[in-house]
Amino acid sequence: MAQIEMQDVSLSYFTPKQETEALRGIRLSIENGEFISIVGPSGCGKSTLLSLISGMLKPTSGKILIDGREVSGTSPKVGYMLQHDHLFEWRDVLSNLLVGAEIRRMDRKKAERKALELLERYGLGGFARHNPSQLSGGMRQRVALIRTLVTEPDILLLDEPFSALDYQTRLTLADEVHGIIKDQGKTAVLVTHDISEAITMADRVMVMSQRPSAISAVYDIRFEEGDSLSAWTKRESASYNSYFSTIWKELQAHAVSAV
Amino acid sequence: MAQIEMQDVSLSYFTPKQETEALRGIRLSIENGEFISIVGPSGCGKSTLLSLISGMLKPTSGKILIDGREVSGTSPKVGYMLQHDHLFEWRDVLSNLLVGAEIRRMDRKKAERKALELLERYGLGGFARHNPSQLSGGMRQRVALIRTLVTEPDILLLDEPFSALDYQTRLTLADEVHGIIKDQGKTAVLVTHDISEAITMADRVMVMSQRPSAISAVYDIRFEEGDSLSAWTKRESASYNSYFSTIWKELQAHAVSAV
Amino acid sequence: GSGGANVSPSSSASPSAPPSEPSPSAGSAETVTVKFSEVIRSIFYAPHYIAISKGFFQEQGLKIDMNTAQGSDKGAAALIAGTADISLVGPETAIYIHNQKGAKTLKIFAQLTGKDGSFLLSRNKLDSFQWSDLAGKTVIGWRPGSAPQMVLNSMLLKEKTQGVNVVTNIASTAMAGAFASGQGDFIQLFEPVASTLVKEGKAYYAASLGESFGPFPETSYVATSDYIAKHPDIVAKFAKAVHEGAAWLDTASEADIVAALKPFFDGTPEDMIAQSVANYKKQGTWSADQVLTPEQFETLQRVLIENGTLKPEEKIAKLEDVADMSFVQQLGK
Amino acid sequence: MPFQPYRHSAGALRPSPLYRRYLSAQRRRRALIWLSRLAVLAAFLCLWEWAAREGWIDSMLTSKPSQLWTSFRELLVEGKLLKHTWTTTLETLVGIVVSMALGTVIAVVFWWSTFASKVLDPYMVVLNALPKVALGPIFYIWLGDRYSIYGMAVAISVIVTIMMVENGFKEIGRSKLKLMESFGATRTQMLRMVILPASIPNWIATLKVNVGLTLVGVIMGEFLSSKAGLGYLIIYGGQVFQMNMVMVSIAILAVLSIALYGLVNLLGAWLKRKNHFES
Amino acid sequence: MPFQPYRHSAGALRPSPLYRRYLSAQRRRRALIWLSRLAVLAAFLCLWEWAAREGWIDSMLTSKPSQLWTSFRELLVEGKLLKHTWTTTLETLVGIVVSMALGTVIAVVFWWSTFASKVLDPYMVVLNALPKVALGPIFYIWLGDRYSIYGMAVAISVIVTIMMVENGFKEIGRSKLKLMESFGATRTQMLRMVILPASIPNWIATLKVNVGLTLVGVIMGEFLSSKAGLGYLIIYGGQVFQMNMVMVSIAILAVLSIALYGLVNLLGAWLKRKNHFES
Ligand SMILES: Nc1ncnc2c1ncn2[C@@H]1O[C@H](COP(=O)(O)OP(=O)(O)OP(=O)(O)O)[C@@H](O)[C@H]1O
Ligand SMILES: Nc1ncnc2c1ncn2[C@@H]1O[C@H](COP(=O)(O)OP(=O)(O)OP(=O)(O)O)[C@@H](O)[C@H]1O
Ligand SMILES: [Mg+2]
Ligand SMILES: [Mg+2]
Repeated sequence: MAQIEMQDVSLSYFTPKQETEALRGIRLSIENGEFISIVGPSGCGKSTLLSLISGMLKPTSGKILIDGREVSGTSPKVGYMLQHDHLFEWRDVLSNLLVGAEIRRMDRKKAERKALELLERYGLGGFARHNPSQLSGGMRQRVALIRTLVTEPDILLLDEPFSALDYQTRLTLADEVHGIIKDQGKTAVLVTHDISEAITMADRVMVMSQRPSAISAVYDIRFEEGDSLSAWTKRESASYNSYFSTIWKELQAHAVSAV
Repeated sequence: MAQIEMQDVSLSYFTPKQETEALRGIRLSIENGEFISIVGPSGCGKSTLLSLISGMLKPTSGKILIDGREVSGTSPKVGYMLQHDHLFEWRDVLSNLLVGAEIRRMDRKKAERKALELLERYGLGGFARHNPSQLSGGMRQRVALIRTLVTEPDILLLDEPFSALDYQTRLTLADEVHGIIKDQGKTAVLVTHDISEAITMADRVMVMSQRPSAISAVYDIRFEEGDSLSAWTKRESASYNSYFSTIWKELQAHAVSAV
Repeated sequence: GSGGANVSPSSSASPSAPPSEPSPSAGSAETVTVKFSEVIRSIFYAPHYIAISKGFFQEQGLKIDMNTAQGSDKGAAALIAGTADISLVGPETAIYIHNQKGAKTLKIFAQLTGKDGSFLLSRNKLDSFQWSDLAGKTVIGWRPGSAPQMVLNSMLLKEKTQGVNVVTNIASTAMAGAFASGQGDFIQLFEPVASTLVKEGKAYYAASLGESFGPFPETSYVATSDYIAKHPDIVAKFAKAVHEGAAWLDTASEADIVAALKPFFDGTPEDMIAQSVANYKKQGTWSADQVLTPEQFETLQRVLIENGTLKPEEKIAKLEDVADMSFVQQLGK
Repeated sequence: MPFQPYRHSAGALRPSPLYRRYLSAQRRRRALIWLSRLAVLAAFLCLWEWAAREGWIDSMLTSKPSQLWTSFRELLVEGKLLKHTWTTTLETLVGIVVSMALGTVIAVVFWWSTFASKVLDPYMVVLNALPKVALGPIFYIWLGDRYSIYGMAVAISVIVTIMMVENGFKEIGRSKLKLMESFGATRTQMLRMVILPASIPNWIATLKVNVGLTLVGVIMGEFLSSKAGLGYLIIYGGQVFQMNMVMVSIAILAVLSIALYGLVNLLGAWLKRKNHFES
Repeated sequence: MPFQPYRHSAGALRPSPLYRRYLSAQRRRRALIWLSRLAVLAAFLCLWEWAAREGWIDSMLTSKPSQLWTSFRELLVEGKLLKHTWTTTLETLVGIVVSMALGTVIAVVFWWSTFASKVLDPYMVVLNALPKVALGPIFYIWLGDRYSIYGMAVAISVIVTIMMVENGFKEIGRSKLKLMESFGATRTQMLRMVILPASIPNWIATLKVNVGLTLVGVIMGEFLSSKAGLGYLIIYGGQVFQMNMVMVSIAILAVLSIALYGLVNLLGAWLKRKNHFES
């Protein structure tokens, strides 16, 4: 049984001015431990898709199942990571990490131990008592990821988590986050605009069409050189280039069809 | 004689709190019609370098020559394009294009004719009377480029002109701008964080070191497949990958050495 | 208590402040606090301050919690709203309120000033002043509806002086400044401002409206009918203290008077206080018996009608409707 | 052809049943809000009237709606009310124009000369913090009876105006100016081509604040010295203990202030549209 | 090891000769600014004194600096000045506390219930636009002669406070709340964990505006009815035509307002530092 299952999910946004059909008849299923990237033209409904999985939005029609149960409201099984880290300036790093645990009223001692352990493990050992403003952009995003991990979700939803970072930090951090998520054995859905990020991080890349969107193509990413390549070597491999141009053309096709 | 020549140029910023030595002993010379990309860690002084060439800043020591004459103040020979388009909302596209001409008190009729011609030529023919808010991000940046071209500079300075755009627009626009500049036969200096942009657009890539910066390496970009490749084919060529990883490593070296 | 309530000038009524401490009246078990609202702070009301600072209220077992209302309307409103027990206001407010037939009525139980307290000052020295001199001249006067303005207006009617341009659009605090900066030929002022202007050589006394117009009940002690009915003892004691203040003022030496008034008039030079008191004494401002007579009441209503603030059909026939003079009448006996 | 117009609204042609349901729910909600607003007003008035009739509050002090209405009609018929309202309106408009003009000019001077701005800064802070109402008598003496109203109005509004306009100038991105600089623009050109047009939205925001302050100043000025105007009416009504007159004047003042506010909103919307600022 | 601490200041150890020259130029400039400030003050006072002595202005109307000084000393010695100042200070502090508390609570209610906020919105606009000074008589009646000062102070400051605080709540990024929502936070948790702490900087900005308004309200209230206070002194000084007293009171008022403003600045800086907001 797939861990995440979307069955003919559609979603329309209603505002007094207009109706926006964001998603139409989305079907997908994601297995336990899989890493999925989603790319698509901007405004096509990628963030909407993640919100649906997280339970913050209800589909207009269709069903979303997580571990076979229909989603109704947010669940501790799902962790969400946004484009900006949104660390709270008025809390230090450690107490930022405990935000999720606090909201969910988890055992504080245990959560704290977990948070410190993750900090240590992912290279931020000495920063528990620092203020967010003392961290660099990349460090802040790592803290944001750990904040999500502290609540021990099975599924991670990542909405353009690196797009606010500068180019070099972005490249490096993407690698690291990929490592962390694989290390923790989580299922992950990553939304990104950056095709090379999508290819190097994911097991599968899904391309979405223009609004009302559906999933227009799915690419299984396999490198002949083996599966556990670093992002770096992936980028240099021959299949990378062909994935890149195929996905690029797929995306362009949607852009054109929209005019 | 080189068109732009920097001789041992240093620049320090003074604020009441501290002295920031941004550039130290920069030497470079750029030929007429050359396209140069500059990459470097963030805050290393890339924008400062462009400001020096444009004459908006004076070097603390050293000399900058353009066409053999020492730079003193801004000159009509140099056009500057910034990260954000900064189109004036209160003017329509055409009158935005005439901003530079107006400031320099150029012949209005002639400038207008030139502006309309460029608009037409670069695919924005029908937009002269539109307001900036009616254009997409990519169109706005093209208008910003044309605004610079209307004043007929010999040299174009581009400071991360695509970084505010989304991924797909960025890729496409970079190609186009490259085409426009080559078409106009201008000398260009492009600052970017994006290594692949730097490689695909430029004849030479300069890598700057951490502050106080100097130029730590220069790479002549030559593709075996020929010189007039599209950005797209360049990205797929074998030498692209090797340029990319060399420059990446050069940059990483500076990042590490700074800790 | 209310914020800042204990830092009022009335605190000088506490045992430490008065220079000569009279023996507290025997038997008065506890002091009663009276919430009192005065219309403005003025030497015109000197007997009242004397009664506070010489301890006459205290002798009666009353503690005066005094607030300055800056206007008769607010003084009266405080009574109706119940935030003041007794107010010192123009008696016309009692008439207005009577005529509005609201739930509460006010009663005048004592009168503090029996004449208008303003003086007419001229810019140029006049050897002898006739009211007809005002014809064609500009007079800086008080706001429409205020007692001094109505008195001046009635005075002009009485003297049949025509063509006087009375400026009534200036707030009281800006009048003297307006005159000093060159506006107007005449100005109608209370003390000590009149004395101040005269002393500075900016103006000359032309006439006293109090003297010229004759008796006019300008300021009275007023309380709601309910309060008077419920606390006749307090009202009686209050009237007695005021009476004693007036009597003391009548006979005391200038120096004593100035010393007694000084705490209430921060920053006013002592000679100005003395001069002002002397001027008021001279014109017989302070009635000896605090009684509002039917004649005075008639004068008041006539003035109000002449000035259009009271409709003729609203005229009150019986003084008893708005006044209760029993407290002050007892005092004389 | 990668450039597409901004937002493409798809599927906006035939509203789906769900959307229609949403729209009618919205309409119901809006109606409910309007009803509640009216209900609040009605409840307030009824309670007031009722309490006054029952004698819980003294209608002499607080007046009551029915009396207000009578009083309003009387004042209107006597023809005075319109005159007073018009006087106040005119004074306010003059005050607004003067203080906006003065404030903008001074802000430009401060933008032009950082030195002047720095030197005068502490004095601006003092003037801003000082309750201007305290200066009333002084204005009267300096400006006389006619102009003291304007003096008060301008005094109350001009400092805030200067500060807000100056702030607006400062908030205009350095980089817009850098663009101008790269073309070799002079300071005058920057002012004319960027600073002034770019601060139109901020200028409108300032105008909105200014209207309220100027009206307060005019009323204060009328309290101090006036022949007519709503402030005069309020003072006079108090003097002769006519709370109805006071209340009617206050109500009209409220209407006037909303009208002025609405006018400024319209003007602002027009100015913004004309200059293509998104609202 | 790609993560480096934020800003590395290089070469800050040994200032270069050029930098030293720059620094001393800066120091000269700062000194010049301070001198000019003092010069402006001195010139103003001297001109005033001189004009009064030469009889160009009437010192009875405008007072003069030397008289002010004498008057100040006299008032101080009589012990009354401190009392009046203290009264006003206390009233202002109480007013500030009440109106900030009230404003924040109402803003929270409006945040909590969009419906209430929508329904009451037009009334807020009216109340905001209405010159509160005109309400003086009403406060006087409702609150009595003692509390009307607080009524006036709160009336003048609370509406702006509500609007600013509410605005601050709204400006807190939707996405910070989205983060909370993704953890399944309740509305109370959002309020407690995000809305309130995140609006501290805005709350402080509101407090700064509030101080000025409350002080104006207190002075207005004291004009209306009071036993003591600087407003009382100003009115009384006007009534007895003692312009010295008026001027001294206004000067002290200016000092008081700056002191309060400074106090709030300190408090704000402390609160921000405590909560790690960058200033
Ligand atoms: N709350 C909302 N109300 C109405 N329309 C909305 C709302 N949120 C999103 N939309 C619309 O729905 C569409 C999809 O939005 P969404 O944010 O999911 O796109 P996206 O793919 O994440 O875009 P981007 O690439 O810009 O992040 C857009 O057209 C957007 O305008
Ligand atoms: N006006 C200024 N005053 C003081 N220091 C400045 C100023 N402008 C830039 N600096 C400092 O000079 C250094 C170089 O700045 P510059 O903007 O040239 O870097 P950059 O390479 O363009 O950075 P980025 O990649 O972020 O655009 C930085 O450390 C910056 O903090
Ligand atoms: Mg999105
Ligand atoms: Mg830069």
